[in-house]
This record gives sequence, structure tokens and C-alpha cells, in this order.
Amino acid sequence: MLQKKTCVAMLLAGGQGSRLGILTRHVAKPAVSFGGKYRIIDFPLSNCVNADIDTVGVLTQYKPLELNAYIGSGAPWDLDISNGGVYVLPPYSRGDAGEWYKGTANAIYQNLEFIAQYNPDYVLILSGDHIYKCDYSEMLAHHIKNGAALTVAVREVPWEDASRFGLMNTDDAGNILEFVEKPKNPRSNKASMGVYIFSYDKLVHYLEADEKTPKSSHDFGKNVIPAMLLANEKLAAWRFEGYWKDVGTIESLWDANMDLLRYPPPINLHDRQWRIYARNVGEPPHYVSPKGAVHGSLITEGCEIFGRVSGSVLSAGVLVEEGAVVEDSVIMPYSHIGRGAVIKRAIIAENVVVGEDAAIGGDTGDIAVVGSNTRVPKGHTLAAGQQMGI
Amino acid sequence: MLQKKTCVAMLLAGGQGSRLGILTRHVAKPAVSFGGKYRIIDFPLSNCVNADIDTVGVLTQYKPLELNAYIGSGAPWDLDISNGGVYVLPPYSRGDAGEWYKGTANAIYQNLEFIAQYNPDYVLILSGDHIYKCDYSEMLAHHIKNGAALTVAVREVPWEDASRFGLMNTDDAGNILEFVEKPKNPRSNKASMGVYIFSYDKLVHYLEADEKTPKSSHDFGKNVIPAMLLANEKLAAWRFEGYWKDVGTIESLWDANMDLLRYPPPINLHDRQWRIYARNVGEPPHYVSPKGAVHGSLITEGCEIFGRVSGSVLSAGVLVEEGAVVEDSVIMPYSHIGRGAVIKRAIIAENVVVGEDAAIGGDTGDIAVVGSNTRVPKGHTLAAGQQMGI
Amino acid sequence: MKKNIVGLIYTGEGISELKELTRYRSTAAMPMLGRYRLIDFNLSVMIHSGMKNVGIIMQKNYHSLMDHLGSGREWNLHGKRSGMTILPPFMNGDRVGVYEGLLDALHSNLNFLRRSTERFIAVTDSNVLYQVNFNEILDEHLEKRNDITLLYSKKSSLRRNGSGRYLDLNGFGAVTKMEFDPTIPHFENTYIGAFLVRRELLIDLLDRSVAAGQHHFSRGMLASMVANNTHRVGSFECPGNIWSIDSVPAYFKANMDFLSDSVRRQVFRDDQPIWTKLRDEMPARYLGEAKVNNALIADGCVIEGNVENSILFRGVHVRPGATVKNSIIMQDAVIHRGAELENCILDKQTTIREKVRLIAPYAYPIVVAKNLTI
Amino acid sequence: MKKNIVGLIYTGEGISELKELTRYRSTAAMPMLGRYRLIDFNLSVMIHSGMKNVGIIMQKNYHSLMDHLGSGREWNLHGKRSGMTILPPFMNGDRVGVYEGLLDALHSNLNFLRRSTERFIAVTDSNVLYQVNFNEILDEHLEKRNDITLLYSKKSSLRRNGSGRYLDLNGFGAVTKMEFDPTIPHFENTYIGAFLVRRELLIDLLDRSVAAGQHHFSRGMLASMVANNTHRVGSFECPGNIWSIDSVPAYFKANMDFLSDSVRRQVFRDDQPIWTKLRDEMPARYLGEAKVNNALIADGCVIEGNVENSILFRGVHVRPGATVKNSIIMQDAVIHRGAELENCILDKQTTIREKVRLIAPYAYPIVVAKNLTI
Repeated sequence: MLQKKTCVAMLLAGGQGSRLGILTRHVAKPAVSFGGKYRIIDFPLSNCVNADIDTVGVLTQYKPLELNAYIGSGAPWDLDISNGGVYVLPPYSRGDAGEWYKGTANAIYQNLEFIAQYNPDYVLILSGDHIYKCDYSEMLAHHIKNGAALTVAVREVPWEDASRFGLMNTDDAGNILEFVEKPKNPRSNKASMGVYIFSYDKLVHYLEADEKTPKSSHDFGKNVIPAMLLANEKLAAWRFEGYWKDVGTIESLWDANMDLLRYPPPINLHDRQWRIYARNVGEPPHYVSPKGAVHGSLITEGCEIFGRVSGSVLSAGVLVEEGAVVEDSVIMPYSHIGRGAVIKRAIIAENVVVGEDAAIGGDTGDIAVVGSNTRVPKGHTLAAGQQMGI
Repeated sequence: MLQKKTCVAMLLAGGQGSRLGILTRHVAKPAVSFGGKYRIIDFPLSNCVNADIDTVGVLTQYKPLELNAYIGSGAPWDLDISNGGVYVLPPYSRGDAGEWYKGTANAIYQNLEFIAQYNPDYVLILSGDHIYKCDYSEMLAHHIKNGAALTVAVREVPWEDASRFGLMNTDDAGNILEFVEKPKNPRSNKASMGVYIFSYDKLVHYLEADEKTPKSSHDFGKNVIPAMLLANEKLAAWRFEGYWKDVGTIESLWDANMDLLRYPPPINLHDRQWRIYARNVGEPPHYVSPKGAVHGSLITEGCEIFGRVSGSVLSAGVLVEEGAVVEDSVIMPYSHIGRGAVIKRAIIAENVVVGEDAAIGGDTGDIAVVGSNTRVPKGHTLAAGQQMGI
Repeated sequence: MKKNIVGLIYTGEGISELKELTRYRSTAAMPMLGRYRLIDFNLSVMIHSGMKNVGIIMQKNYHSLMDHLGSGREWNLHGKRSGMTILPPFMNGDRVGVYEGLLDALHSNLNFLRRSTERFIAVTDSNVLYQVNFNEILDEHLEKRNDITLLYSKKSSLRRNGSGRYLDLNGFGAVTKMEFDPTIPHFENTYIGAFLVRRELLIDLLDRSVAAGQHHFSRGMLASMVANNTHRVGSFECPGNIWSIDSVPAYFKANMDFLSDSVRRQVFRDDQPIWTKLRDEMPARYLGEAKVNNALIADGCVIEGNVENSILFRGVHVRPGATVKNSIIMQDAVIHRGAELENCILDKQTTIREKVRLIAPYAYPIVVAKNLTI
Repeated sequence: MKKNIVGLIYTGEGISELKELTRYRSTAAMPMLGRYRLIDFNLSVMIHSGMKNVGIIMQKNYHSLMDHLGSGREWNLHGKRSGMTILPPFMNGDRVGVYEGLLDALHSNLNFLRRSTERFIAVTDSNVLYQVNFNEILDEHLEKRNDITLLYSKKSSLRRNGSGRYLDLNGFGAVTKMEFDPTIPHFENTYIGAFLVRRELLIDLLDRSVAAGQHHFSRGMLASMVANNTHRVGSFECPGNIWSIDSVPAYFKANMDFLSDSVRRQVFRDDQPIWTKLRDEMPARYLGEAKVNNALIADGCVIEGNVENSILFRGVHVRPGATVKNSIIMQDAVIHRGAELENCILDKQTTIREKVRLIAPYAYPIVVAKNLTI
């Protein structure tokens, strides 16, 4: 018998994340490397445990094995507990045919049974492609205080960007009056972060109703929230302030990595009161050789730098050979940059071998990308904005 | 990066297990309670860790959540390790349609990607409905010594029962010459236990070939093994001696429980060199009141006995009220037997409440069964061989 | 949901009245109720009060206690953000590791107090078994604006002539007088050696008391706080049953009390399991002519004889024709054919030979030391 | 796949030449190479040799070691069937917990030896850093039918005038003579304080030696086995580099040796990671005019100044204009603007104020004690 939980978190780890191109060819988006030693999913998972939420379902329909292997027993996040913990939940076949998650709301609907095991009072819905530190327990307190059916985390965005988001109009008390997905003429700059707290019974009620609605696209923003507004449910907005970055595209992933190099960084990962946990790889300290040079960069344990690195983020076990140059780039775990190779404004995924004297990216233009496990031939050139991979 | 493993185990936890009737209405067969404090799956899992196999995939297409919750982080079996451990693997949707595991071989085929992560030399295939203690490491040593492509664990069965099994003819050296599923006129009494060790490359080769074979039923016994024999692969038999019991039917499940009451028991669960691990429920010692009486039974912690119990197996937290009688029965966790109720030759599943003066089962005849979470009304009668449940 | 209270269990009370039973173990490690150690109940009270971090101050004979606690995994105290901190005696330079008492023990572990991040700390002795919710104590602590809140009980079973610590309270629950080891206690409230205080204040109090040359925590520091009225010393009455395991008869009675349905139901609650170290034993087996009447029996036992009004720990074997009456039998003991025990406490791995009789009056149970064969 | 060898690490060598660095920690807990403790390497050798159970005999100053090891989880030694057993000094009755040496320590922990189920036991001191596979030693042990196999090295860097244990071997690798603390060692083989033996035989040897009044494990027991030819005392040469951390210069040099690519590659192998306690620090940050040359730098560091030929532990902050040269800087130290360090060992949480200069010759590095501000 499982013990009751106050709040269970459901993390929508998403589909193939095609906007990340070849970076998600071999791993699900939440398992993409970030900031040297993290994976994107480390952020929502760490936020959960730091907010004392110890039961998390991770919904993914793409490459669940890699996520399973990364999450393992949940120990890196203290989620290896006997009542609760973290579970990867792929859509599973219930009969002759299974079905892909049809939308965010349908993904949760298909896993209501998982939630029911813990008989929670509240359900926290998260998405797996944002970098931020957020104390969900404050949001939960807000939800409870307001007696809301649903609380939506919102942040104010610049008016010029507002039309790219789901926007909310609220009254003075913070109640949501209107929710519009990506309107042409925004009347509000309060954008939804895709972070929701539902009272459990309301969640069950509206998901079951949505499932029966023909032509629904089974999306929280497009269908469920409007339905709740229509039914006059109490919907509260909870305002989040602080760093928040969508990393769903190549450019934004690169940007977010570069943000860590600013001083002071807009998001403090050195925060001992709110640590971001990650699976450890057991590498020794990084080494910089007499001929190596590092400037304005983030270097993770296990790196060996014999060349020049500047303005870059290097993950665990990266080797930069003598004469190689890495500038304004993101190098993911265990990639090797051969002698004389030049990498500029690029993302090099995991276990890549860049051959001698190869040239990747450029001083300007879009970010160049090399997908994981790729061998870039000696002397090969990959121009700005181009991608290569296997 | 996951480290290489010598041997990975894949446990076929099976489908709905319909021969167990209402006992598997709410849980998958491997999660069915056995022997007071165990679940069926505790036996193969404990065998694995006792044989130093620390990476186990559990394939189930039915009620994966309950198995997930029971297995949790894997800690009860020491399977909460950072490289390896235990994973529940339901068939997951890979696109618009997922597919139910079509047969034992197809179930493994659908999870070849999981196995590939560990790049093992050998793969151990197990099934989830047998009670036995087996040192798979001896079987593996046999497989390696023989340089076999596949080793099948066999046991000798009485000649009169032989036609119910998959049978093997072997030469003097123990090589399998012929494999016949349930022949009418058995020429051998060496029966397959459904426990296989494959060399990894052979497994991949024959599963891929089987998948492409039209009209294959994708079963190891019916399709894969005959195909390997046809191709002149070296197939070795490894002879297992010791207690082995299929618990796939109501009668055999009841029988196997009753076996534990014999003295000496045919399977020793008191064996400190080969412990059977189980998830602990944290109950105090069982209590027998001045009016209670217990004879020839197995009583688990958390039970309170105010009535009479004989020849029975009681799981954790069972309450037998004053004046109640439990004879030759199996009572699963947290069920309550009301005052004056009489239970004979029955299996009472989990969280059942048997009302006062109810009468279940009889002195002879088939086993009566009450499914989990059922309330048996006051004074209700359930005759031998009948089943009730919700 | 915030982790407001850190727990600290002091296992160094130094009670010698448990005789042989504490020769190789501390009181905190005393086997209780068939499958537990005394400290499991202290830990349980803290965990069920939401504490995520618990320190345990070790004193002499702590090997068996450390062995029992292991990694803290069974209590879910094994994470990065929560945990069980074993605080063994210091042994460096001139320290040989024996604390002079609670004040010395706390002061020697100031590092633990300083490194904790919780605002409050609950400190308890380890020889008392009780159920309480520290969040309720904290609520009252805050409401009454206490500086420190002492836990007490009015149960007469805790009163001992010539020993103990007793409190006189005013109408608001404030402690107005304290009494130590009186020949006959004058106050009805027994201080049970547990208190709640703001962590920073405790650090400050310890520093000042040691600097002022105090040597005793309650007799010195607390008593002077009360006498000089420097701080508001409040109190909280422990509800329900409470046992102090400070002598062989008290240990014996505490265990026997759990043969009562109502006592078991107070302490063993479905929503608050008492966790303990696992042994992965099979269920208890009843064979042949077993006859059991009013007994608590743990997994791994084999019962072939008679058991009455007794508590059997894991792995005890009662052979045919043997009789165990009013006794506590610790783990893996074997009682051979025809042996007869009455009012006995058998320590671990003892063996009683065939037809041996060991019979004592209820008030003076016989203690048989570990590993003995009689 | 059978668990044939149980490991036992003795942390009580009692070396005083590490000065301030071992005031509050044992040698086994010495911080090494930016993120490790010395014991991580001993544990790693055992784990990579397939050992599932490791005991660690604690001696004085073991708080930091216990804190480091925690539940054993980081080493995957936290299960029911495998585990790390902390063996703290006994303190009961007349024992005050200080072992007289390895013989006393082993004999006091006979319980651990008896309760283990492995056929062989590997015992090591904790002050030596080396790489070896105990399965290879076991193969040779069996093949040569040794009763006990001692590990030795021919590296001249291990030889010390006036101290150490040296072996003379015959052509079959059998030990024919032993020498203890000679003014000048006569034999080229230094015994490194690690040996492999059948567990039951070790128990027997310990019993006999203590009964015969022996006080020293090697000088007494081993030497008499060799001299009297009662047992076959074999030997195994440790391959590759090996370091004995027995003085400040030796500690300093051992760390500095890892700035060599070949040394790092011998010890840090992809297939045999060295596990250690986690801190969940972010990657090291290089800001502004940072200049780093030939250095090992752990996660959590912030580098704004100059670092050369140095080793920086987790969380070290080198401010702009500060210079760190040929130095070992332990965790969370802060080197302020314009400060200059050369041949220094800074213990944890030290602070070097602006423009302070601390410069010493290579052979006599300055040690700055924990928590100091200079």
C-alpha cells in the first residue's frame, strides 16, 4: 500500500523535440546536456526535491530508455525512497494498439492511474525544456491560500514578444479572467510558463471531460484551461520572477549556455540553498596543460585542455588537443577536439570526435551543430548554421 | 555512458495471467502474493542478485504501475545501483500505434535496445511465474564452458506428465538434439523450465530473423529454438535439480503455498546463504491472543490472531477475529476475517473484508477464491471452487 | 513542508541497572518488542514529526548501535538532503571519548549544531519510549513564546524514589522549580529528558554554560535558567503511555505491556510505521503441537512447543515440548525439548538445553547473557 | 563471479609527519588531487578487484573519515549483500579505544573477520596510493601455494633511511628475511603494508600470536613466520607508480606528480572510475583575466587570477590579480586580490587576504591550517 502524498509532480518530457534537430536524434530532449554537467531534466527534478516534492512521474514517448538509464534509481536527486520517487512513464500499449500521447492533457490523462496510486491533494504539471530555479512549494501555498482549482505560473514578458506565448488577463486579485494562446494583439504580457498546479479532483474531472470532447487537441493551454474558465472555476495566476529560459531550439539552447558565462550569471548555479543535482560521472578534476589556455569559460571535471578555449561551456571528459581552438561554443560530454581544429559558435554533442584541422562554425551567423557519436573527418569544414550527424 | 555487463537478465513477467482468474484482476501475476511475505517476482529477482546478476529488465504488458510501485528503486533486492539495477519495461508506443508483445521472443525483440545499452556477453531469459531457488551463475558457467549459443535449463519430470511440457532430447554430452513442444508421445522426460541463457550475438541474430519470419508466433520454444536447431547451433541443456513449481493456476498457487507447511519444507526459505528478498512492510511481530490458536501454519508479521488458524499461510497484517476459523487457506496481505467466519481451502486476496459468519470454501473440492478489495457480506456463503471479486 | 526541526538523540545516559543486557550495547540499542531496538521508537517519533535530519550522539558500547543503524536507509534517512549523522565520541589529542554528560556531549558536537540549517532542534534521551508530535510542541513553544520547552509526563510509573528530574509548573505551564534525584519526588511532573529549543539559542546557552563552568545540562544549566529567571522555560505534557527503560524490571514490564491490544494500537499505527533494520526472514512457522497464547512472535521463528505471555524475537526456535512463559526471548535463541522458562530474559543466540528449567518470580526476571548455553 | 575476497583497510598507522594536516583527520582522510580523500584510492583498488565487502578499521580522528564515507552509497557499497563496515575503536569496560598497532586492531575486530563469508581477506594500510588487481595477486597466491602474500615495491621513492619495512626474497618470490626501520635499508623491496591471506588462517594466526604474547603484526608475527619457517610467506610486486603519504613533502610530491599526463592516465582509467563523496558543485568558472597553466582544477572553483603548477580543490576562489604557484589549495579556500602563494598547502576554508605573500622553497612547503585567515 502506497502512502498518500500531498502533491505529485508530472513532468511532460515531451516528444521528439524536433526543433533541436540532430541533438535529439539519439536522446530525448530532457536528457540533452546543459551547462557542462547537467541535463535539462536536472532542473525541474532538482526544483521538485528542493520544494520537498518527492514523487515525480516523467512522461516521455521518445527514447525512454536513455531517460530511464539517466534517472536510474533516482539517487542523484534523493528520489530513491521507499514511498514515492521518480518513474519514467512511456505511453504503454493497453491492448492490440497503444497510442502516442495526443497532447499535453492526454499524456496526463493516460497516466491518471499512476497519480491515483498516491491519492494526492494536488498535482503539479511541469515541462521538461526550461532552465530555471523555482520553489514550487511557494506556488502550492499560493494555490491553497486562494482555494483555486488551477494555478498557473506566469512571468511578465516584453510586450513585443508577448504574442509568442499563452497570455493571461487577470483581475487585481490575481484571478485569471482570460487565457489566449499566442494572440496577434496581446492585451497582457503575463505569459504562462507551462507550470500548473491542479487540485486533484478538478484535474481528474476536466481531463475526463476533455477526453470525451470531439476535436479537442487535448492540450492544457488550448482546451483544458479554456474549458475551466468557461465553467467559472477559480483559476489563479502565480507570478514567477527570476531567470527562465526555454531551451527548445538550437539558438536558445546555445544562448542559455552562454548566459552561464556572464558575470554575475543571470542564474546562480553556485547556490548551496538550491542545488541543481545531476548524475555524477566520477571524473578527476579538469587539467589545463602548460600550452593550454582558458578564458571566460565553464570547464567540467574530466576535461583536459591542451589547446585554447574561450567563451565556451565544456562538459565532463572533453579533450581539447594541442593547437585546437574552441570559441563561443558548447561541447557536450566526452567529445574530442583534434589538433588544430577550430570550433566557433557551435554545439558539439556527446562522444563526437572532431578530426585534426577541421573547421566548424564561424564568427557570425547561425550556430553550427555536430550530432552525437559523429566523427568529423580531418580537415572537414562545417559552415555556420550547418548541421552534421549520424 | 553505461558500463559493460557480462550478463543481463530479462524477466518475462507475462500477460494478464488469466488462469489465475480474479487474483490478477488488479495486479500483474508476478506481483501476486506468495508464502506470506513474498510476491512471485521476489524469487527470480532474488535468484538474480544471489547469482551476482545486477541488471534486470522486467517485461510486462499488464498493470505495469503496480509492478513499478512494488519494485520502486530496487532497494529491497540491492538493485538500486548506479550502473545497472532493475527496470520495468512495458511495451511502449513507438508511433501512432504501439503493439502488445506478440510472444516471448517478440517481447525480448522489442527490448533489444534496452539490452544493447549494457553490451552484454550473455542474456538470461526468465519467466515470472515459478517458485524456485536457482543459481544462474552455475548455469552461465556451464554455458561458457560448453561454448553454446543457447543453454536451456531442464528438469526431469514424471513420464506421465511429460506431454504437458516442452521436451528435449539430448546426446550424452548434454547437447540438445531435438526440442518438441507438448508432444503426444514423449521420447524424453527432460522438460524446459523456460530459463534460457543466450550468447548475446546469437540472441540478436535469431530474434531479428524470427521477426522477419511470416506466421511465426514469436515464441522461444515454438519458433526460435527450432530455428537454431535447424541452423546447427550448439544448444546445451543444463540440468536443474531442486524444488520448482509453476504457480500459474489457482490450484498450483494454493499447492505451492501448502508446500511451505510441510516439514521439512521442499523449498527452504530459511536459507541464509540464499535469501529471498521482498519489500518490507514495517509491521510489528504477529500477535496471538489468549483465545487465538495457530497450528501448522505460516504467520507473517503484522497479523493478529484472535480466532483459530490451521494449515494456512497468512500474509502481513491479516486480522482473524474471535471465533473465526481459517483452515487450509491462503490469506493475502491486510485482509480481515470477521467474527465467526469460516474459511476452508480458499485463497483470500489482498485487502478483503470477510463479514461476520461468512462461510467460504469447503472441506473438499476446488479452491474458493475471493479477489482483492472485496467485501464479503455478513453471513455470505461461497462454495468450494467458486470465485467472487470486484 | 519546510524542515523546521533537526533531531538529536543522546545515547549516553549511562544507566547501569540494565546489567548484563547493556554490557555490549547501549540502552539505545536494547532489543524491544520482537524486532526493534529502542532507538527505532525515538527515530520514528522524529520522522513522523517531519524531521529530515537526525544526529545521534554515540557514547560507549556503540558498535551494535552503529551496526543496527547502518546507512539510515531503512528510515529513509540516507539522502543528500536528509540524513542520519552518527556522532561518535571524539578521540583526538587529549580526549579519550567519554562525555561527562549531556552538556559536555552537546558542547563537543557544536559542529553538528552549527552546520544544521533548521531553525529549531529537538534533543531527546534514548532510554524513553513514547509517542509525541514535535510539530505540536513547536506550535505551543511559539504560541507561549518559550525559550525552551521541556517534555514531561504525569505518569506515576516514571517516578523513582531517589532518582529522576521533576518539574514544578505554574498555571501557564512555565517551569518554576526543578528537583533532582529527590529521596521522594515532591512534584508530579517527571521531566523525560527531551526538549525543544531554537538552534541558535541552544548554541549560545551551551557556550555560556561551559564558559561559566557548568558541568550538568539539567542540574546546572536548566536549573539556573529556572532559578535566575533568565529565560522562559516552558513545558509540554507527553500524551499517552510512556516508558522509561532504566532497569531490568522496567524493561521487562515495558515489553510485556505490549501484549495489551490498546497499547499496541497506540504505538503501532498504520499511518506511522516503526522502521527497523531488515533481516529478510521468512514468516514464523507453527509446526506439530505448537501452542501459543498471548504472545508477540517475529518472522523467522519456528514454534513447535508452548509459548505463553511472551515476546519472541526473529529466528527463535521453540522445540517440541518446550515451554516459554512470561519471557522475552531475543533473536536466534533455541529452547530445546522439555525445557521450561518462566519470567526470563534470554539475550541473543542463547541456547537452553533439553529439560533445563529456569523459573523466577515476575518482579525479578532472570537475565541470560548473549551466546550462553545453559 | 563469486565474492572471494573481503577487504579490510587499517587507518591507524599513526604517522605524525603530516603535521597540522592530520590534526583533525586521519591519514586516510587526507584530501588528494582536487576532489578525493586518500582512502578513495584504497577503496577503488578493492572495488575494481571485485570485492563487495570492505571493512574500515577506524582509529583516532576518524570523524572526518566517517563523514566522508557516509553510507557507502557513492562506492556502491550500500546494499544488503555488499557493504562498507565502519569499525570504530572499541570503548567498553576497560578499553579506551586506542589500538597498540595492527595486530591489536585486527585482533579487536575478530568479529568482523569471523562474520565475513569470503574465503580470502586483503588487508591494507591506508597511507599508500597504488593500483593493483587483487585477483591477480590471488591467482599467484594460489599458484605458489603461499600461506600469506605480502605486497612490495622496488620503487626507490618508498625507501626511507631509519624507517620502513624491507623484504629479502628468494628466486621464487618467497620472503626469506625482513628488516624493520634500518638506518640504511639493505633490501631493495619495500613492504607496503598490504597482504592477502586465507581468512580462516588469519584468524588462527592472530589468535596464536596474541596468545604467544606478540605485540607487532609485521615485526613480531610476520617476522617470526619468516624466521621460523612456519608458513610460506610469499610476495607480489606492485606494478606502476606508488606513493607513500607519510610526510608533508611526500604528500606534496604525490599530488604534484599527477600534473604529469602519464601518471594521470595510469590512475584515472575510463573503465575504473575513482568514486568519492559528491558535492553537486557547478563546473569551474573562468572569469576575466584568468590565466591557468599546468593545473588540476575541481568543479565549483572560480578562477579570476593566475594558477600555475597547482591543484585546486572544489570551491576554491582565486580572485583577480592573485597568483597561485606550485601549491595545493583545499576546498573553499579564497585567495584575495594580489595575494601570492608559492609552494603552499592550504587546508580547507582558509582565506588569504589581499596582497599577502606566502612563499617557500619546493622542498619545504608551507602548511596553512584549516579555517585560518592570513
